[in-house]
Formats: sequence, C-alpha cells, structure tokens
Amino acid sequence: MRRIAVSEADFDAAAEIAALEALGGGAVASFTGIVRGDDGLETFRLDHYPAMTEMQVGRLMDDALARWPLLGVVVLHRVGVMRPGDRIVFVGTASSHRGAALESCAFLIDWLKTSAPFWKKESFADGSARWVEACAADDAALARWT
Amino acid sequence: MRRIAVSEADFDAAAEIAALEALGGGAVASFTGIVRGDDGLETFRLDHYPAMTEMQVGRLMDDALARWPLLGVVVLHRVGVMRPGDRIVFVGTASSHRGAALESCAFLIDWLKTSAPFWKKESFADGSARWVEACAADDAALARWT
Amino acid sequence: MSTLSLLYFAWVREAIGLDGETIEHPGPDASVADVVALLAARGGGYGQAFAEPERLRAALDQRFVRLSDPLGSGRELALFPPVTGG
Amino acid sequence: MSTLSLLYFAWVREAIGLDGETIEHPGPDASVADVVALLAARGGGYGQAFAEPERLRAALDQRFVRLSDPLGSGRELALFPPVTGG
Repeated sequence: MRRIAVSEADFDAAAEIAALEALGGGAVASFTGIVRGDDGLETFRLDHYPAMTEMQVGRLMDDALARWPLLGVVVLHRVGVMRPGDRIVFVGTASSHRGAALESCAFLIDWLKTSAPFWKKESFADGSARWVEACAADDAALARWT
Repeated sequence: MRRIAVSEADFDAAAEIAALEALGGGAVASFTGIVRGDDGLETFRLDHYPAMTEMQVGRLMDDALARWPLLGVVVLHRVGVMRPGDRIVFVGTASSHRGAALESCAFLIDWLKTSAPFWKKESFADGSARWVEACAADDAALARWT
Repeated sequence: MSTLSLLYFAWVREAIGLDGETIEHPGPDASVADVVALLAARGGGYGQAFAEPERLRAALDQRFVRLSDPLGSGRELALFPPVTGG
Repeated sequence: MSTLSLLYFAWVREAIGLDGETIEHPGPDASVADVVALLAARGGGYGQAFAEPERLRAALDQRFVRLSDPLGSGRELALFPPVTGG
C-alpha cells in the first residue's frame, strides 16, 4: 500500500489508520499536523508546486521503502486556504517492526515539514499578512536522516 | 490531557487521536500495535500485574512530560485474550513541536514493549501453547532513551 | 508479626497454581533470593517454578529489583519470568 | 528554437504578478543565476523579485538545484523563496 494525495480537500485520518492496521503488520505509526492559531492567525494559505511535490514525495517514499521493511505508507497533504484547527498533513506507516514504522513516519514528516516545495502565507485578525520565513531548526531535524 | 487505561476492552484509536488533535498543539503522533497472526497463532493471552503497570506507566508519563513539551499523552493497553488483527496497544501524544510528539510517542511505546510487566502466552492452531521469551533486540531499543 | 504478600505471574503462576499468597515477613535484611530459596524448598510446583533463580525477575512494591536486593520495608513481592512487554 | 518554462511561487509570484511564462532557452551553459539576472534586468516587479538572488531558491525539472548550476537540458525552471514546508 503506497498512497500520496496533495489536495485542497480535508482528509479522514481515522480511515487511513484503519487501512494501515488491516495490512497485518502489527505496527502502525502516524503523524497528523494541524494548523495552529498562534498570534491571532486567522487564515493560512499554502502555495505549492504540485508536480514537484508529487514527484518528490514519491521518490521519498521509495527511499523509505528501501530503508525500512514497510507494508504501507500514506502521505496526505492539504494545500490552499486553511484555518486554525484544520488538519494539514498526515503521514502513516505500517510495518512488522515498531521501530521501522516510527522511524519512517518521522523521516517522511521531517522531509515534508522542511523540504517540500510549500510556502505559507499567514493572515492575521488585524488584517496583516506575511509569508513565513524558512526555519533553521527544521534543517537540523532533516540532518538526522543523512 | 493525561490518560492511562489498561483493560480487557477494545479501544477506539480514532477517538483518541481526535481528542489529541483538539488540544491545539499542531502535532499529534500515534502508534497502534496489532496482534500479528505469525506461525499459525490462534489466540494470545496477556498476563499482567495491574497495579504495577498503572503505576509505572504513570511514572513514565511524568518522565515524558518533564522531557518534552507535551499537551497530551494517552496510553491504552489491552490485556487478557486477543486474536490476530486485534489492537493491543495505543500511544498518542500531542505537542506544539513535531519532534516532541514523535519522540515521546516512540519513548512510551519502547518502554511498554520492553519493560511493562506483561507476559504473553501464544496458542497455536495445532493446539500447542507457549510463553513468549524476552527479546534482546527490545533492550537495544530501550537503551536509546537512557 | 509482619507479613509479605507474594504475587506470581506467567509460568511461575502456572507451576504453583496460585495467583499469590501471604507469608510471614523474613525480615528487612533477607534478600529476594532468600525468599526464592525458601519457596523452592517447598518442592512440588514451587520447586519447579523456583529451581533456576536466574530465569526469574522480581518487583518489590511495584518496582523492579534485583534478586540480590534486600526486602527492607517492602510489603509486596512479585516473582515472574523476564517481562515480554505489550 | 528551444524554450524554457519559468514558474514562480510565493512572493516571487506576487511581485511579478504571473504564475509563470515561457522564454527563449538561454542555452545549456547558462546558469540559473544567469536567468535570474536576465529577469531582474526587466525592472518593475521582476527587478523587485530578483534584486537579491541570495533570497532565492530554484528547481530545475522538479529537482532542487543551486543558482550556480547550469541549465543543461532542463526545460522547466522554478524560482521561489526558501521552502517553508507543510
């Protein structure tokens, strides 16, 4: 099971986890990212490079499948306009080994959160808006995997 | 949010994840363990030391809360008789930091899978039954956290 | 006279045929291994369960201890095989 | 005559007011930075978007590249700020 979706639509994390559980591996890890409402954030827009995202996530999944004994891997990402409390990203993995499930899940989300071709624009209650700057802490998280 | 349950009853992982998502942290990690049907396993009994499990898991959650900035942590564990495909354990964590959510989830499941006072007895289709022996690989997983 | 609660798990429980029992407390300086030896001396299922102390693990008042540790003021001693986790 | 598709994202897109456009291919030996300089020279929104090349990142045929890398046989060049992830 290998599934990628990048879409403006919300997703059902519970259904994805149930599908991963049904693969018989014994270990399912997941990560869900939700839009935070820090500093009076009202809406949030994710600009992205669709063809590159799907190609790069596909290649990353191949890396994960080569590196860990996985039975299933799912990456879902929303784009477009979101609000605090909305789910934005889901990564789920299934394996016979809990370490493989947990590590591959962390690997995929670290890449998505740091290197996926996404750009965030935040709009606040006071009417201001700004493009989010890249974060050095994220590069450190990614360095773990190389 | 801090929740421990050790019970013979099944649990609803989706409801637990939804509750963790609602905490506003932005990052929710989870791990679900399912009974595998390897080698013709028919049923599986988990013997346990109830008072010790709850006390130790509680202490472990305190460790996790001291070590990572967590908004919520949930540990659910089934005991008694289970069959292949049944959920056996759930760990879920919520944080404002994805690394904290992922690492604390791995920390809790590693402890549960290696050091919780549980003993497994497997019964096979051919009528045989055996107590599972402790596994050295698990000790290596736990050594990461010390 | 103070007492010590004993709890048995997994194949230790099966060999003895009891979940647990209460015995006279052997004193704070007695070790877990001393209790194991005392139980092994009863023979039968006890002899079988406690014949090889190196196959046993213990918890005193719900914390893992070594077999060489003294009972101290402990009131609940659990004896079991190495845990296999959840 | 071969062409090069350009794609713009985030504030680069906003400054220029276009999602992308097609230009004449400047040749395989031209670097990404050469294209940036060529676009900056147009002035206006382009001048603003491309004034500080160190604030820009690029992908050639959907793979991240450095600004000093040559275009080679690349057909799609995306120019954007450092990615902020999902």
